[in-house]
Amino acid sequence: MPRITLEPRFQVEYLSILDSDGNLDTALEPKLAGEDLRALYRAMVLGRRLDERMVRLQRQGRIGTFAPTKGQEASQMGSAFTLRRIDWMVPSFRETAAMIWRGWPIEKLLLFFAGHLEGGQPALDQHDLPITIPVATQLPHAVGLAYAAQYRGDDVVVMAYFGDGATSEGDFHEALNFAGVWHVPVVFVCQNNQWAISVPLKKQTHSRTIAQKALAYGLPGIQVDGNDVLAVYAAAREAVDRARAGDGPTLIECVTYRLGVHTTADDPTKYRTDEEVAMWEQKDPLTRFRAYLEKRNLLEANVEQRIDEEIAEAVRRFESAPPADPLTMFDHVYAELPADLKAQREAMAAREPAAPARTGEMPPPSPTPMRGQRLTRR
Amino acid sequence: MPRITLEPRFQVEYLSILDSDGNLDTALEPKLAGEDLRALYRAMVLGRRLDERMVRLQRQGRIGTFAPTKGQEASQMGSAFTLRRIDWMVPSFRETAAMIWRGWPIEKLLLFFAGHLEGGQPALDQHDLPITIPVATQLPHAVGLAYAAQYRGDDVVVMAYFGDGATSEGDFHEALNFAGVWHVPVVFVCQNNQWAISVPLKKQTHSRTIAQKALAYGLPGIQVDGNDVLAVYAAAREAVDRARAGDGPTLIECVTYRLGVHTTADDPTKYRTDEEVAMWEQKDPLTRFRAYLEKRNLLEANVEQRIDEEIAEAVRRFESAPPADPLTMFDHVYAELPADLKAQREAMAAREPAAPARTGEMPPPSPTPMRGQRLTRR
Amino acid sequence: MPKLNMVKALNLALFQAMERDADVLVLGEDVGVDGGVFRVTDDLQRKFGSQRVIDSPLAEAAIIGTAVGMALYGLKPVCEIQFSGFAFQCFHQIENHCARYRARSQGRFHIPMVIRMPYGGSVRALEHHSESEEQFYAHIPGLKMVIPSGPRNARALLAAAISDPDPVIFFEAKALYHAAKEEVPEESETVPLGRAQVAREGSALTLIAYGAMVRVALEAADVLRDEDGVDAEVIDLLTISPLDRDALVTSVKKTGRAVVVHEAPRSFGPGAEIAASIMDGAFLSLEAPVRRVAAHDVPFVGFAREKANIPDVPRVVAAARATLAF
Amino acid sequence: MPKLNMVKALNLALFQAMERDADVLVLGEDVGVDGGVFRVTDDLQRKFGSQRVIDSPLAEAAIIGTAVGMALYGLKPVCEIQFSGFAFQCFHQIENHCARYRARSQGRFHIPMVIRMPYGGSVRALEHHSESEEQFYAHIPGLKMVIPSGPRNARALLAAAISDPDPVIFFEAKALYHAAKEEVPEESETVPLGRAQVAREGSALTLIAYGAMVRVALEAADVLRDEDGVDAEVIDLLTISPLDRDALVTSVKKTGRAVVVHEAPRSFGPGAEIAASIMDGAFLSLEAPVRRVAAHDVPFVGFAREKANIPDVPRVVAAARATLAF
Ligand SMILES: Cc1ncc(C[n+]2csc(CCOP(=O)(O)OP(=O)(O)O)c2C)c(N)n1
Ligand SMILES: Cc1ncc(C[n+]2csc(CCOP(=O)(O)OP(=O)(O)O)c2C)c(N)n1
Ligand SMILES: [Mg+2]
Ligand SMILES: [Mg+2]
Repeated sequence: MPRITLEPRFQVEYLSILDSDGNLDTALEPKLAGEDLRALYRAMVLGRRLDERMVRLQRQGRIGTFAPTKGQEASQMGSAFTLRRIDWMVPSFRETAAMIWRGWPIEKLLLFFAGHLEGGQPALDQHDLPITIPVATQLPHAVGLAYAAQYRGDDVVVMAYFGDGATSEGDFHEALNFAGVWHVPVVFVCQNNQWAISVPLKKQTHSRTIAQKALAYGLPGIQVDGNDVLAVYAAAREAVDRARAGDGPTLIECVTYRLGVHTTADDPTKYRTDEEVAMWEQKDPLTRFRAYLEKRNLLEANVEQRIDEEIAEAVRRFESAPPADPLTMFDHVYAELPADLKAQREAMAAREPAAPARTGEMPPPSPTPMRGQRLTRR
Repeated sequence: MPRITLEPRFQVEYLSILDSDGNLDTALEPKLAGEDLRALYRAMVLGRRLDERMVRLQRQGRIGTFAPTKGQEASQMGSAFTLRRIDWMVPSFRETAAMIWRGWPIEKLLLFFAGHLEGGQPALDQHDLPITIPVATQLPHAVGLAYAAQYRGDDVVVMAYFGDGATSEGDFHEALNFAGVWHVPVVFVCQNNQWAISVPLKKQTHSRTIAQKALAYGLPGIQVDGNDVLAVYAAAREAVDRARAGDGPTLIECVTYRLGVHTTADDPTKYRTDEEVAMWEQKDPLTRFRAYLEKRNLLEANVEQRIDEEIAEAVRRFESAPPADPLTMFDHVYAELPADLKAQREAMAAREPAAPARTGEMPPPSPTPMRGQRLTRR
Repeated sequence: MPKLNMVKALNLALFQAMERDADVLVLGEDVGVDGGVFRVTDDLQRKFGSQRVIDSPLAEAAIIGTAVGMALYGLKPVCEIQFSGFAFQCFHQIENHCARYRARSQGRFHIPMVIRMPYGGSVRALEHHSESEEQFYAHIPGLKMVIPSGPRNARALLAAAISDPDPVIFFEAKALYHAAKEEVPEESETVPLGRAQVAREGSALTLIAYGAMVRVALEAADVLRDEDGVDAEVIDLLTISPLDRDALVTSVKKTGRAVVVHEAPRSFGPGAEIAASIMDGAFLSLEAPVRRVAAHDVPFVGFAREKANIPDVPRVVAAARATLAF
Repeated sequence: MPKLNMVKALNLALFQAMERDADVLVLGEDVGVDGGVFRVTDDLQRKFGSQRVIDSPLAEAAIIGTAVGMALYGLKPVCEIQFSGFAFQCFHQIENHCARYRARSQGRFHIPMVIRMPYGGSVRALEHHSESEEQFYAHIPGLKMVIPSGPRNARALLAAAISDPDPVIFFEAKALYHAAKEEVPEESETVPLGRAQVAREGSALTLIAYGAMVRVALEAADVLRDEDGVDAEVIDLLTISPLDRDALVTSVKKTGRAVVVHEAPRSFGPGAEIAASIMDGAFLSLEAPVRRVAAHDVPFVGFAREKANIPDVPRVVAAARATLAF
């Protein structure tokens, strides 16, 4: 055998269902109930409006730096929508829309971005990890969660989010490799928004797609139009079902665009052109989906207005939160405070002005999730 | 555009020229001069015989733990043989045969494995990095060397070695990704010897080949019969020429087998069968190449004997090396010894018994290598 | 009681923890079929299966990172890093996540995991196989850092570490793996983390050590008794962090003098915190500065020079004498 | 002399080093087109091209690892890690290779590289954007660890670090980037690494600080003078490692008392080495234990609680008073 091409040839697919001109591939159109489509739209609009409100809050100094979602609502919601409450969502730091959808109270997220760790505490019955800042480090956690679920026999799928830049980190590689070897129920959702702060995709990697990186781990990889919520949903549905059935992990690349700043500390005019942004504004995921719903007569009246009210109320609740009690910084270092830390706490108590009442202690985490009939097909 | 397969389809080739039954693909047979073929064979035999000698030295306690080459001589020599002296070799820890070929005196390597750092000092005119123990960490160094060569306009190629296990590390991923983006003259040679200590390839990664991992970085990847020195040479030649021409990096997977222990501290009977080893012994790279040379009437008389003598002399030189002077541990921490370390050195001098004479100071490293006309085609 | 060396004692602790609690998993490079390069996990995979004793791919960050995920789910992974010299590959997962998840999630999650690693000199090994990196972990809030000094306390401390609801870095001195056997009770035994032990009582001077250096300190104490008629107290820290400052201060209030011994490089090393803590708590009792006997501030020296770098009995004795003569 | 803030002063040092020496390269995330998230590398790519000012992919280990390769070839890379909190991702490359290549190759190679990172609190930032990790580097033999305290010494120290034949970890306090302007001479200026400076002379007590804490120490000295009539000496370390023990000992021999201030967590932190070194060298002059004012031994606290965690003037003053009253 001299020089041969190894079979099977490796391939990666691209999926688009509803394009920016409103063309719909009816054969691939997912069969979602009207109520689901409305819920999806509401969540996307909430993401967009909250984003805008948060930028203002940040400019006013009421919250600190955060990373806006604008433009990526379809990538986030099309994928997160496929999860059940018992499934796990592992966010990066830009998944505001999806996190709210999963159950984070808006005021809690605002508190988080106002520098209160309380805002990072998931509820007891919430299967969500908190925001992870160091890029790509959350991906092995997702694989570990999926392993644990499989180990326990729980009917659970894990979905993990990250950006195009994250694919350069060693943790991305190691996580996908472990997922492949362990064949665990995890779906990796890359929001390829073309930029990692100021670094464009072509300086990030010489591979043509992110999806093809799946080939390195023997995983299925698919590229979807990430501004097409129907396509994202369809790809995620397929991946989640595959994971649930015991058929292992998938890498989904959502080709999308960050329409806003990287974070509120960023000035994108330094590195990209207005034309580029304008071009992507034509592909806005909201416009496209709204037109689709309109055509199907599913658009609710006053949805934006009602969402704005919801946000306004949450902002009011956020603003009435008590100031941070410094002494609580000792509450969650260890299960039991060692002697030294106790002394540090006492010293602080002696020097800090009388602090507002402590927020209630956290009850112990919930017991093992239910055990179901999980099968691994490998 | 609904669901489509992205073109071009990704593909990876497999190359074999001289198989274990002695079949030769004459169309692909590299055009190597008789003297080159003999040199290749000598280097491979030297690797094998030195290996055996070192195992005995280790058993006698005259050197410490080391990682034998046995079985991988073709992978190492077929690739290293394509380098010129001005090119750089970046070894892992198992490239004894290739390191000797590159110019490491045998006694120096022995000294290294006897716990003397002197053995890790490359000569001034040698473009070789010393042994790197932490798996895969040398790969970004290779990329940096290649970048520097390209930056300076030097006509230099860098070849880096690593194992199948190394491909799981984040550093492997990051290095290949940087190499792809920077399009630098580096050749990555993976000696896939089927095992990473006790972990077989199928527990290391779920990808079918190591070569296909190149697709994740937009690089050419090729799998070769790593026990076929002609095939390894041909693949490496092509990759080195491509790098030199400014056409960027390549990943070569040499499918080979570690016939011996992982290191002298290892007991492979715990994790693999005698039958497996016997099966691979049939594919021994030396046997196959020897038969080829015989057929071509290129075999030298007494080559094994002359090599054994060369080794014996080196062992004698190694054994007459002076004992280690502990005080030299302060010589190469910084260019200039800070006050504190000076004090630590003096304290040691006061307590250690009279030490043997210091070995000569190292002259400063050679100036910039020559600048040539390098072009990057991208 | 059977007499076990440290390898067998650790193996026993793992075996019993796994028998008792199905949530305990073992994860690392070569821990399964091979039983670990030092055989600490020997036979566990045969007993508990390859889903619970996992031969991972070669990637330290993912070993720790996936274990964090398992811990978040409620499991209790015990990870092995093959040599402590390779743990810098996963240092970001340890610092960013193991140590912080309880705080980040304000108690919603915690990380009941153990990271075992062989550390220290003595096995005639190559670079990165003989260093002592405990300082790096001791400085990270949210972690515990434990180093046993013999088979029996190794077993008890490992059992305690596995039961602990917080992440524990567990260093095992290679020098001690086969150094000595001790009687180790069959029924499971734990000792509380965070407590030092008086390994030998004395009144003239306190020698403070941990891991493989405890033996060196004890031998130095013998020499001081035999040659100088001096009665040295030896404290075995067992837990490096949180540091048992009370035990140190109590001893030095009695003896007035102290010498710290460790294999890590001297500068910015654990001895500095120990010395500073003693100064904090026993300043008025101190008759001499707390001296440190440590490795030099140099990178790996090669095993041909290792003996000259790692503290030995003569250096400890000399430091003790200088302290006594101050 | 132009008045520059620290960002501009650092930018000037980089610009001049690159102008003088074609072997100097800049490498990191967003250092090129964007000029760095804090603009320290602003305009360099326009001036020197994208081959010399390299916008790297998002991978810290490869930034440092490839820079090691460049340094082995003879170049002088200046790497930026976007925030010190993300340097654990490349900690293995720093510890395994930057710090050791000179020793490993017995002088055949050396690593003339600089790793710049913003560190410390004050920018109302998210997790990993406000921590102080200097201790981790100070404990690694083979590295130098430098932290300037103002625009002028930042410029001079960065210039010295780039000329230094050995690897230098260079921390830049975010709190100082825009805090104040200073006259910075246009012609290039260096100060020797490894030397502390007396930032203010005094006789009653020595305050030891570095980076953003120098200002806190100086203000505390003002309070002590104004309210207590006490004359505190303030030492600005500038280089953390190798530590200028002579400067510390000389000062404390004069004052008899010392307080160390740093943003890193207290336990096993840099203050421990400083305190222990002072005890070593000035034991008989010490009238009180060396006190440490530091962040607490807790992980990230969120910026709403940051002020309560990082040392401030009242805490330093209180520690000084307690030390004086001892
Ligand atoms: C390990 C690490 N390095 C650097 C950073 C700083 N940083 C935050 S976001 C970001 C870019 C991320 O790009 P991408 O993964 O594409 O996600 P996006 O921001 O586009 O959503 C960088 C460099 C970080 N948070 N973590
Ligand atoms: C970062 C790191 N982790 C673990 C080890 C211990 N170790 C040494 S060799 C080895 C296996 C390497 O396997 P592979 O890359 O296939 O190379 P081979 O030994 O087969 O040549 C391991 C785990 C190491 N040296 N470095
Ligand atoms: Mg992005
Ligand atoms: Mg291998």
